[in-house]
Amino acid sequence: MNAPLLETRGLSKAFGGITATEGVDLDVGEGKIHAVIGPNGAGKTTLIAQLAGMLAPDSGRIIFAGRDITRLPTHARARLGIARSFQITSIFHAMSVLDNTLLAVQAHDGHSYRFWRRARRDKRLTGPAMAALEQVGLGHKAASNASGLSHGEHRQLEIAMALAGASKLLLLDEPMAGMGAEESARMVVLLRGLKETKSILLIEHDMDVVFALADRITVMVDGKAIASGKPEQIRADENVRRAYLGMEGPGETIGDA
Amino acid sequence: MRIHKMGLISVATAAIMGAAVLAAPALAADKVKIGFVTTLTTPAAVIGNDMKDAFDLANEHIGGTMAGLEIEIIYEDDGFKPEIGKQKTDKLVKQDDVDFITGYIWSHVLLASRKSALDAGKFMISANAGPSQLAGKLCHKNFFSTSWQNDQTPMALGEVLNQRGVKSLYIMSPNYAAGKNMAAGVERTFKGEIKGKDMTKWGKDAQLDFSAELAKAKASGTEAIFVFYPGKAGGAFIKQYMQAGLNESIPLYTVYTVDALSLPKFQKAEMKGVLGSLATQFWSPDLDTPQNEKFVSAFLAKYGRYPSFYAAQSYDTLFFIKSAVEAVGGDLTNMDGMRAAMEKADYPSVRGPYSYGNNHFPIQNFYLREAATDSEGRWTTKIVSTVYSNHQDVYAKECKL
Amino acid sequence: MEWVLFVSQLLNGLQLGVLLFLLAAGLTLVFGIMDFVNLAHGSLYMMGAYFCVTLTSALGSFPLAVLLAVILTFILGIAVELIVSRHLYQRDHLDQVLATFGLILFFNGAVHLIWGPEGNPIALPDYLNGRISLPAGIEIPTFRLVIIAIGLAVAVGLIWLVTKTRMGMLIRAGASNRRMAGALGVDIRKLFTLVFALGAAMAGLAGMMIAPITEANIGMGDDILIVAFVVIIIGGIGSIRGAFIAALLVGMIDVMGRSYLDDFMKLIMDNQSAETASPALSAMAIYILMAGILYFRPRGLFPPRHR
Amino acid sequence: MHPPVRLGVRIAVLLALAVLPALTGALDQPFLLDLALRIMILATAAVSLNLILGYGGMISFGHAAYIGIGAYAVGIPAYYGEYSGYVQLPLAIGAGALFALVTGYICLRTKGVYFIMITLAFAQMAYFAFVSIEEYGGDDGLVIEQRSEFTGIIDMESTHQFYYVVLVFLVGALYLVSRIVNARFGMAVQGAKDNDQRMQSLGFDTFRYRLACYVIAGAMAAAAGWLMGNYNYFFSPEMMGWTHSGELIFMVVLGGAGSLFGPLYGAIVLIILEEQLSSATVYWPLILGAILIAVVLFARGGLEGMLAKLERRK
Repeated sequence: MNAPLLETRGLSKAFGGITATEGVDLDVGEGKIHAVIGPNGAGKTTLIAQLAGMLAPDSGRIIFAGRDITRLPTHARARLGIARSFQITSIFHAMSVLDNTLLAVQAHDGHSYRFWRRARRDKRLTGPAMAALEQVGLGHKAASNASGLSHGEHRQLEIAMALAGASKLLLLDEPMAGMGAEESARMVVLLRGLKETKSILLIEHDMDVVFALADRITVMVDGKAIASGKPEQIRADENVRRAYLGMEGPGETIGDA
Repeated sequence: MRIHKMGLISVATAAIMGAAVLAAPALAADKVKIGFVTTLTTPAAVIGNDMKDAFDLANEHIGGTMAGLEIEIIYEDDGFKPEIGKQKTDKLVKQDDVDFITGYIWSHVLLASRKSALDAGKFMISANAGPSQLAGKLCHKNFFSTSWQNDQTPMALGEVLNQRGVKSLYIMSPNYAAGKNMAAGVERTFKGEIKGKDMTKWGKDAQLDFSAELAKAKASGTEAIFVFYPGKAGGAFIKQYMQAGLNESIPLYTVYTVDALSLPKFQKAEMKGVLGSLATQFWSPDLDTPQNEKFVSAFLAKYGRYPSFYAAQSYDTLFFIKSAVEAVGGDLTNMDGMRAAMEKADYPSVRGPYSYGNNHFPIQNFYLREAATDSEGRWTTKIVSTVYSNHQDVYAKECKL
Repeated sequence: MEWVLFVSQLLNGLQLGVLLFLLAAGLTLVFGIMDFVNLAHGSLYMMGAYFCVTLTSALGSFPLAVLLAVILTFILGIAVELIVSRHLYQRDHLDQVLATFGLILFFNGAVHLIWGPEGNPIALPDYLNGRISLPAGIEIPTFRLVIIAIGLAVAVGLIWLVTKTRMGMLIRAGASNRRMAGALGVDIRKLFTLVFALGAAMAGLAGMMIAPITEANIGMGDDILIVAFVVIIIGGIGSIRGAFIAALLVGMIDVMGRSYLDDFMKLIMDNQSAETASPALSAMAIYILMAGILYFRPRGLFPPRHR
Repeated sequence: MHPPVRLGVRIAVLLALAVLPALTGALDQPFLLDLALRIMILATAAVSLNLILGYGGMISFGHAAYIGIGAYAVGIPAYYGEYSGYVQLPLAIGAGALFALVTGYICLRTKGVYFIMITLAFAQMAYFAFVSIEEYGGDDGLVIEQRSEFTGIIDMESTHQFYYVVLVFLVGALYLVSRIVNARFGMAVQGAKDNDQRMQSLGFDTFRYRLACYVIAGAMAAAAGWLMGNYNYFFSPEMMGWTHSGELIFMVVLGGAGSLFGPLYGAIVLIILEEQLSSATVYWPLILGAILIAVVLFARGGLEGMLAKLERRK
């Protein structure tokens, strides 16, 4: 097996006295979907924030494509190929749908100190941007204002932005949150289709989705990764069953620590 | 909602139309037009109103005509800002096509407006501001002052201190050009020791709390304090000087601080300690000239208060203009004739006769005056002695006229 | 003798500090809770002073006038909140800046119309107009001590109100999370009105305290407003404690800069340059302080935990 | 199809400005030209402020400092006898850009109101610094005897030629901003205004783009200051005061922040209102204040916003 695309070793972060993540080791392989599950407050979003560079870990290392990126700022990581979607939709509300993806393309097409040519007439930007929109099924909405989209469309747009960025690793924080069953199903198909070109680190509460998509699963409880393995291993793991799966049905949450 | 918006649009449109309509063309010269730029908003409007009142009074005394021409006065507010002062000056000389432009309390407003007025070929007469530049290098054949040059009054005060045997002095003044001129003026003539000097913040957010400076002055062991705080800062300073009890131990000498604008307020606040404080000035309400008596009594009768020196200068200005217009028989195109007349200063000035230097600043007397009570119990200033006779400012030699 | 001067200056700094606190407290609460940039806060300071001018001469009693004027400013605060501010909480800061600048112009014009352009003095009763001798030959005007006492009393009262009472809990909740305060089941609109009026009354009180020293003037609030903003920025927006500490800090730095900077500058440069440089530098001091603090702590000294 | 109200107004305003010198000559109204000059110069500065404020979300409360810096770049060389426009103009732009670079580097670490206040702080520092420099007139400022020289090309002393120089700067500023905001750079800056965190996670170093934008705006405003110094024949620290910074913000917001022509409309309406009201009554702040409040409460999006609504309604 090749070296994983993303590795973390002993990643720890505390706020005041409260531990958010503690000694997390994670390996995301190339071309894989790696899901992280756990109850609310287990530290999943904090983990993503550290991977994306929005929080600095107190200790531990992050290695991406063989390079230590622990101290790199967010934008530098993004340029290396890490794209993030947000738990709460994070798009450019004042801009059109196309502009949103256009910015994602622009981010990876050299620097933006270009003051004269009109960006919206630049085929190098609009081409890939439209392609990403078509891929998620938003092509017909390209000219609409982003704030006018439905909730599900917002999530689709987020994915389109992650795609347009030509990134290697997508960090997806609950991409299905608040979606209807039909929209969810479409998203599952979409994500599965991405596997050929991207690796995905997925945080998701919907266990049906997780077990349908994930190649590997890591379970986090109270900031610690208590188990990691293939879906069937996780399903069989006694610790996990006790701590999480067994107590309540899939898709439910436990506690609010 | 819609009504409001339509209202706004019409206000905006009206404003734009108004700019065009109000800009009515100037009429032929059967009038003498005088533009008067002063400060009519902000607290400094106290000064502007005093000047305006005196100018109106002068117009009344003249009977509204000079050399058979009707007088039209247009007042404009400079808002205490040089830029606005310049804009108003532009309006007066270009749109209203005035023959004389006067007023100007503040040095920076005058400096900013100067070129607009002089380039348009108008006579510009400062009724107050006297920055050193205009007395020296920037003097101009069409610029006159009916007031004084900044340095003169404090120089006279330094002389007073020497005469009275004061050995040490503490100076406080605002940190701007006139303030620096005042401090420099007194330092130029005072022969004793300067115990300390505080230049306090001035301008938009001027410092009005002088507790720290007063504590320093007290600790310095000085014999006397000199201050220059015009306008609202003056009242604030004097009050705190009293509240700190310094009036019992360290006498106060001032320029342009204890005047007809501030004294009624001190009286209202019953701050008796200010009586007896000494200041120098080219003029005082009790100065014994026929013109001054007429001016002060009429001003008192009409407005119920003593005129300030700003008022005196403004009152003079109209008579000064009248002397020029009458000298050429109302021919306002005869600039040379009017200028020659003005250079003679041949008009009844409230300060008595004076002459003009080459830089068109007055050569005049300076007096020591004391805050005192008049026969009716009102607080005013009275002349103690003459400090300088026919004193000329020191910048005149830099003027190439 | 030297340290007598130093202690006098400390007291002067303290007096300026508590005055700034009175002004800044309301500003930081309104800002922190309603996220409302109120440039017109200084106008309320001015209105307080003018109310006090009129009432003092009408009633002949300064303390009584202050009492009534504080109530009047409180009512004025309610009126301003209901008529203008309330409609601006949901707008962005730019709209708020524009509208409240409009309020400044409006109040300045109104005062000019009603009271005229001249400064209005307030005559203090004799028992406030004297001086008090402290040990070791320190003398301080009685009224300045009164300002310090009133300012500290209000500060203590306010901190008690904010930390110990139910209303204070709501205010703190509001300052850190507006939605949560709403979720606690309070009538948030009433709370806003109350906080705004309370801030207005404190600003008005500050105006009443300064007017006997400097007179009530048109635009007096605009001048000090910027300094009050500096205070709340340094302290951290929404923090009463921060406002208090920053106000004392700014007061001390201002007074000490004016007292000692020129002597200090004379040590490192010639007298002439020191005389020119030190007034400019002491005027700049608080801005340098603010820029420096924001460089290291971009949200002030005591930012509320969550926004 | 909506009628092109906004386009029509834009063309009408620019045309009116272009023919104004001929018009004022014919009507014998030279003062209108002075008013128009002041409006256009301040509008140029407001357009530059709009670039950072309207498009970049950076509310600078210290923009007047750049006008002062530009004006001093006319005055200080002139004080030493250097009148060449080829020296003064680049000096103004360079000094403005440098001041923006240094202060922007510190200011842009903060956000929101903290940013507003720290920009104000730097402008105040510049203000007090120039007050204390007695050599250049301190608080009183200095006058210059002639405008910048472009020998053989333009005679800046001629009112009409100077007028068209100013008009060219205004139109140039508008065109420049319209290109910048639609280019990749402008997209990046607007994205950072909309959602800074998202921009960073896309891979943009938003701090640098903001800083670059801040520097461009500073340089443009200093150029406007260069015009202002020439127009006034006078410069003083007062030009840097915070009330002037406030005035620029009002022009932008009144006209409509983030719309290309908004700052120009704002400048026209604000200055004409001020001029007319202040000549009519000393209580003009009362009226202007009420108008400002009404505009904010009832006319969202400023004048451009009103025009846009008009366009949709018809």
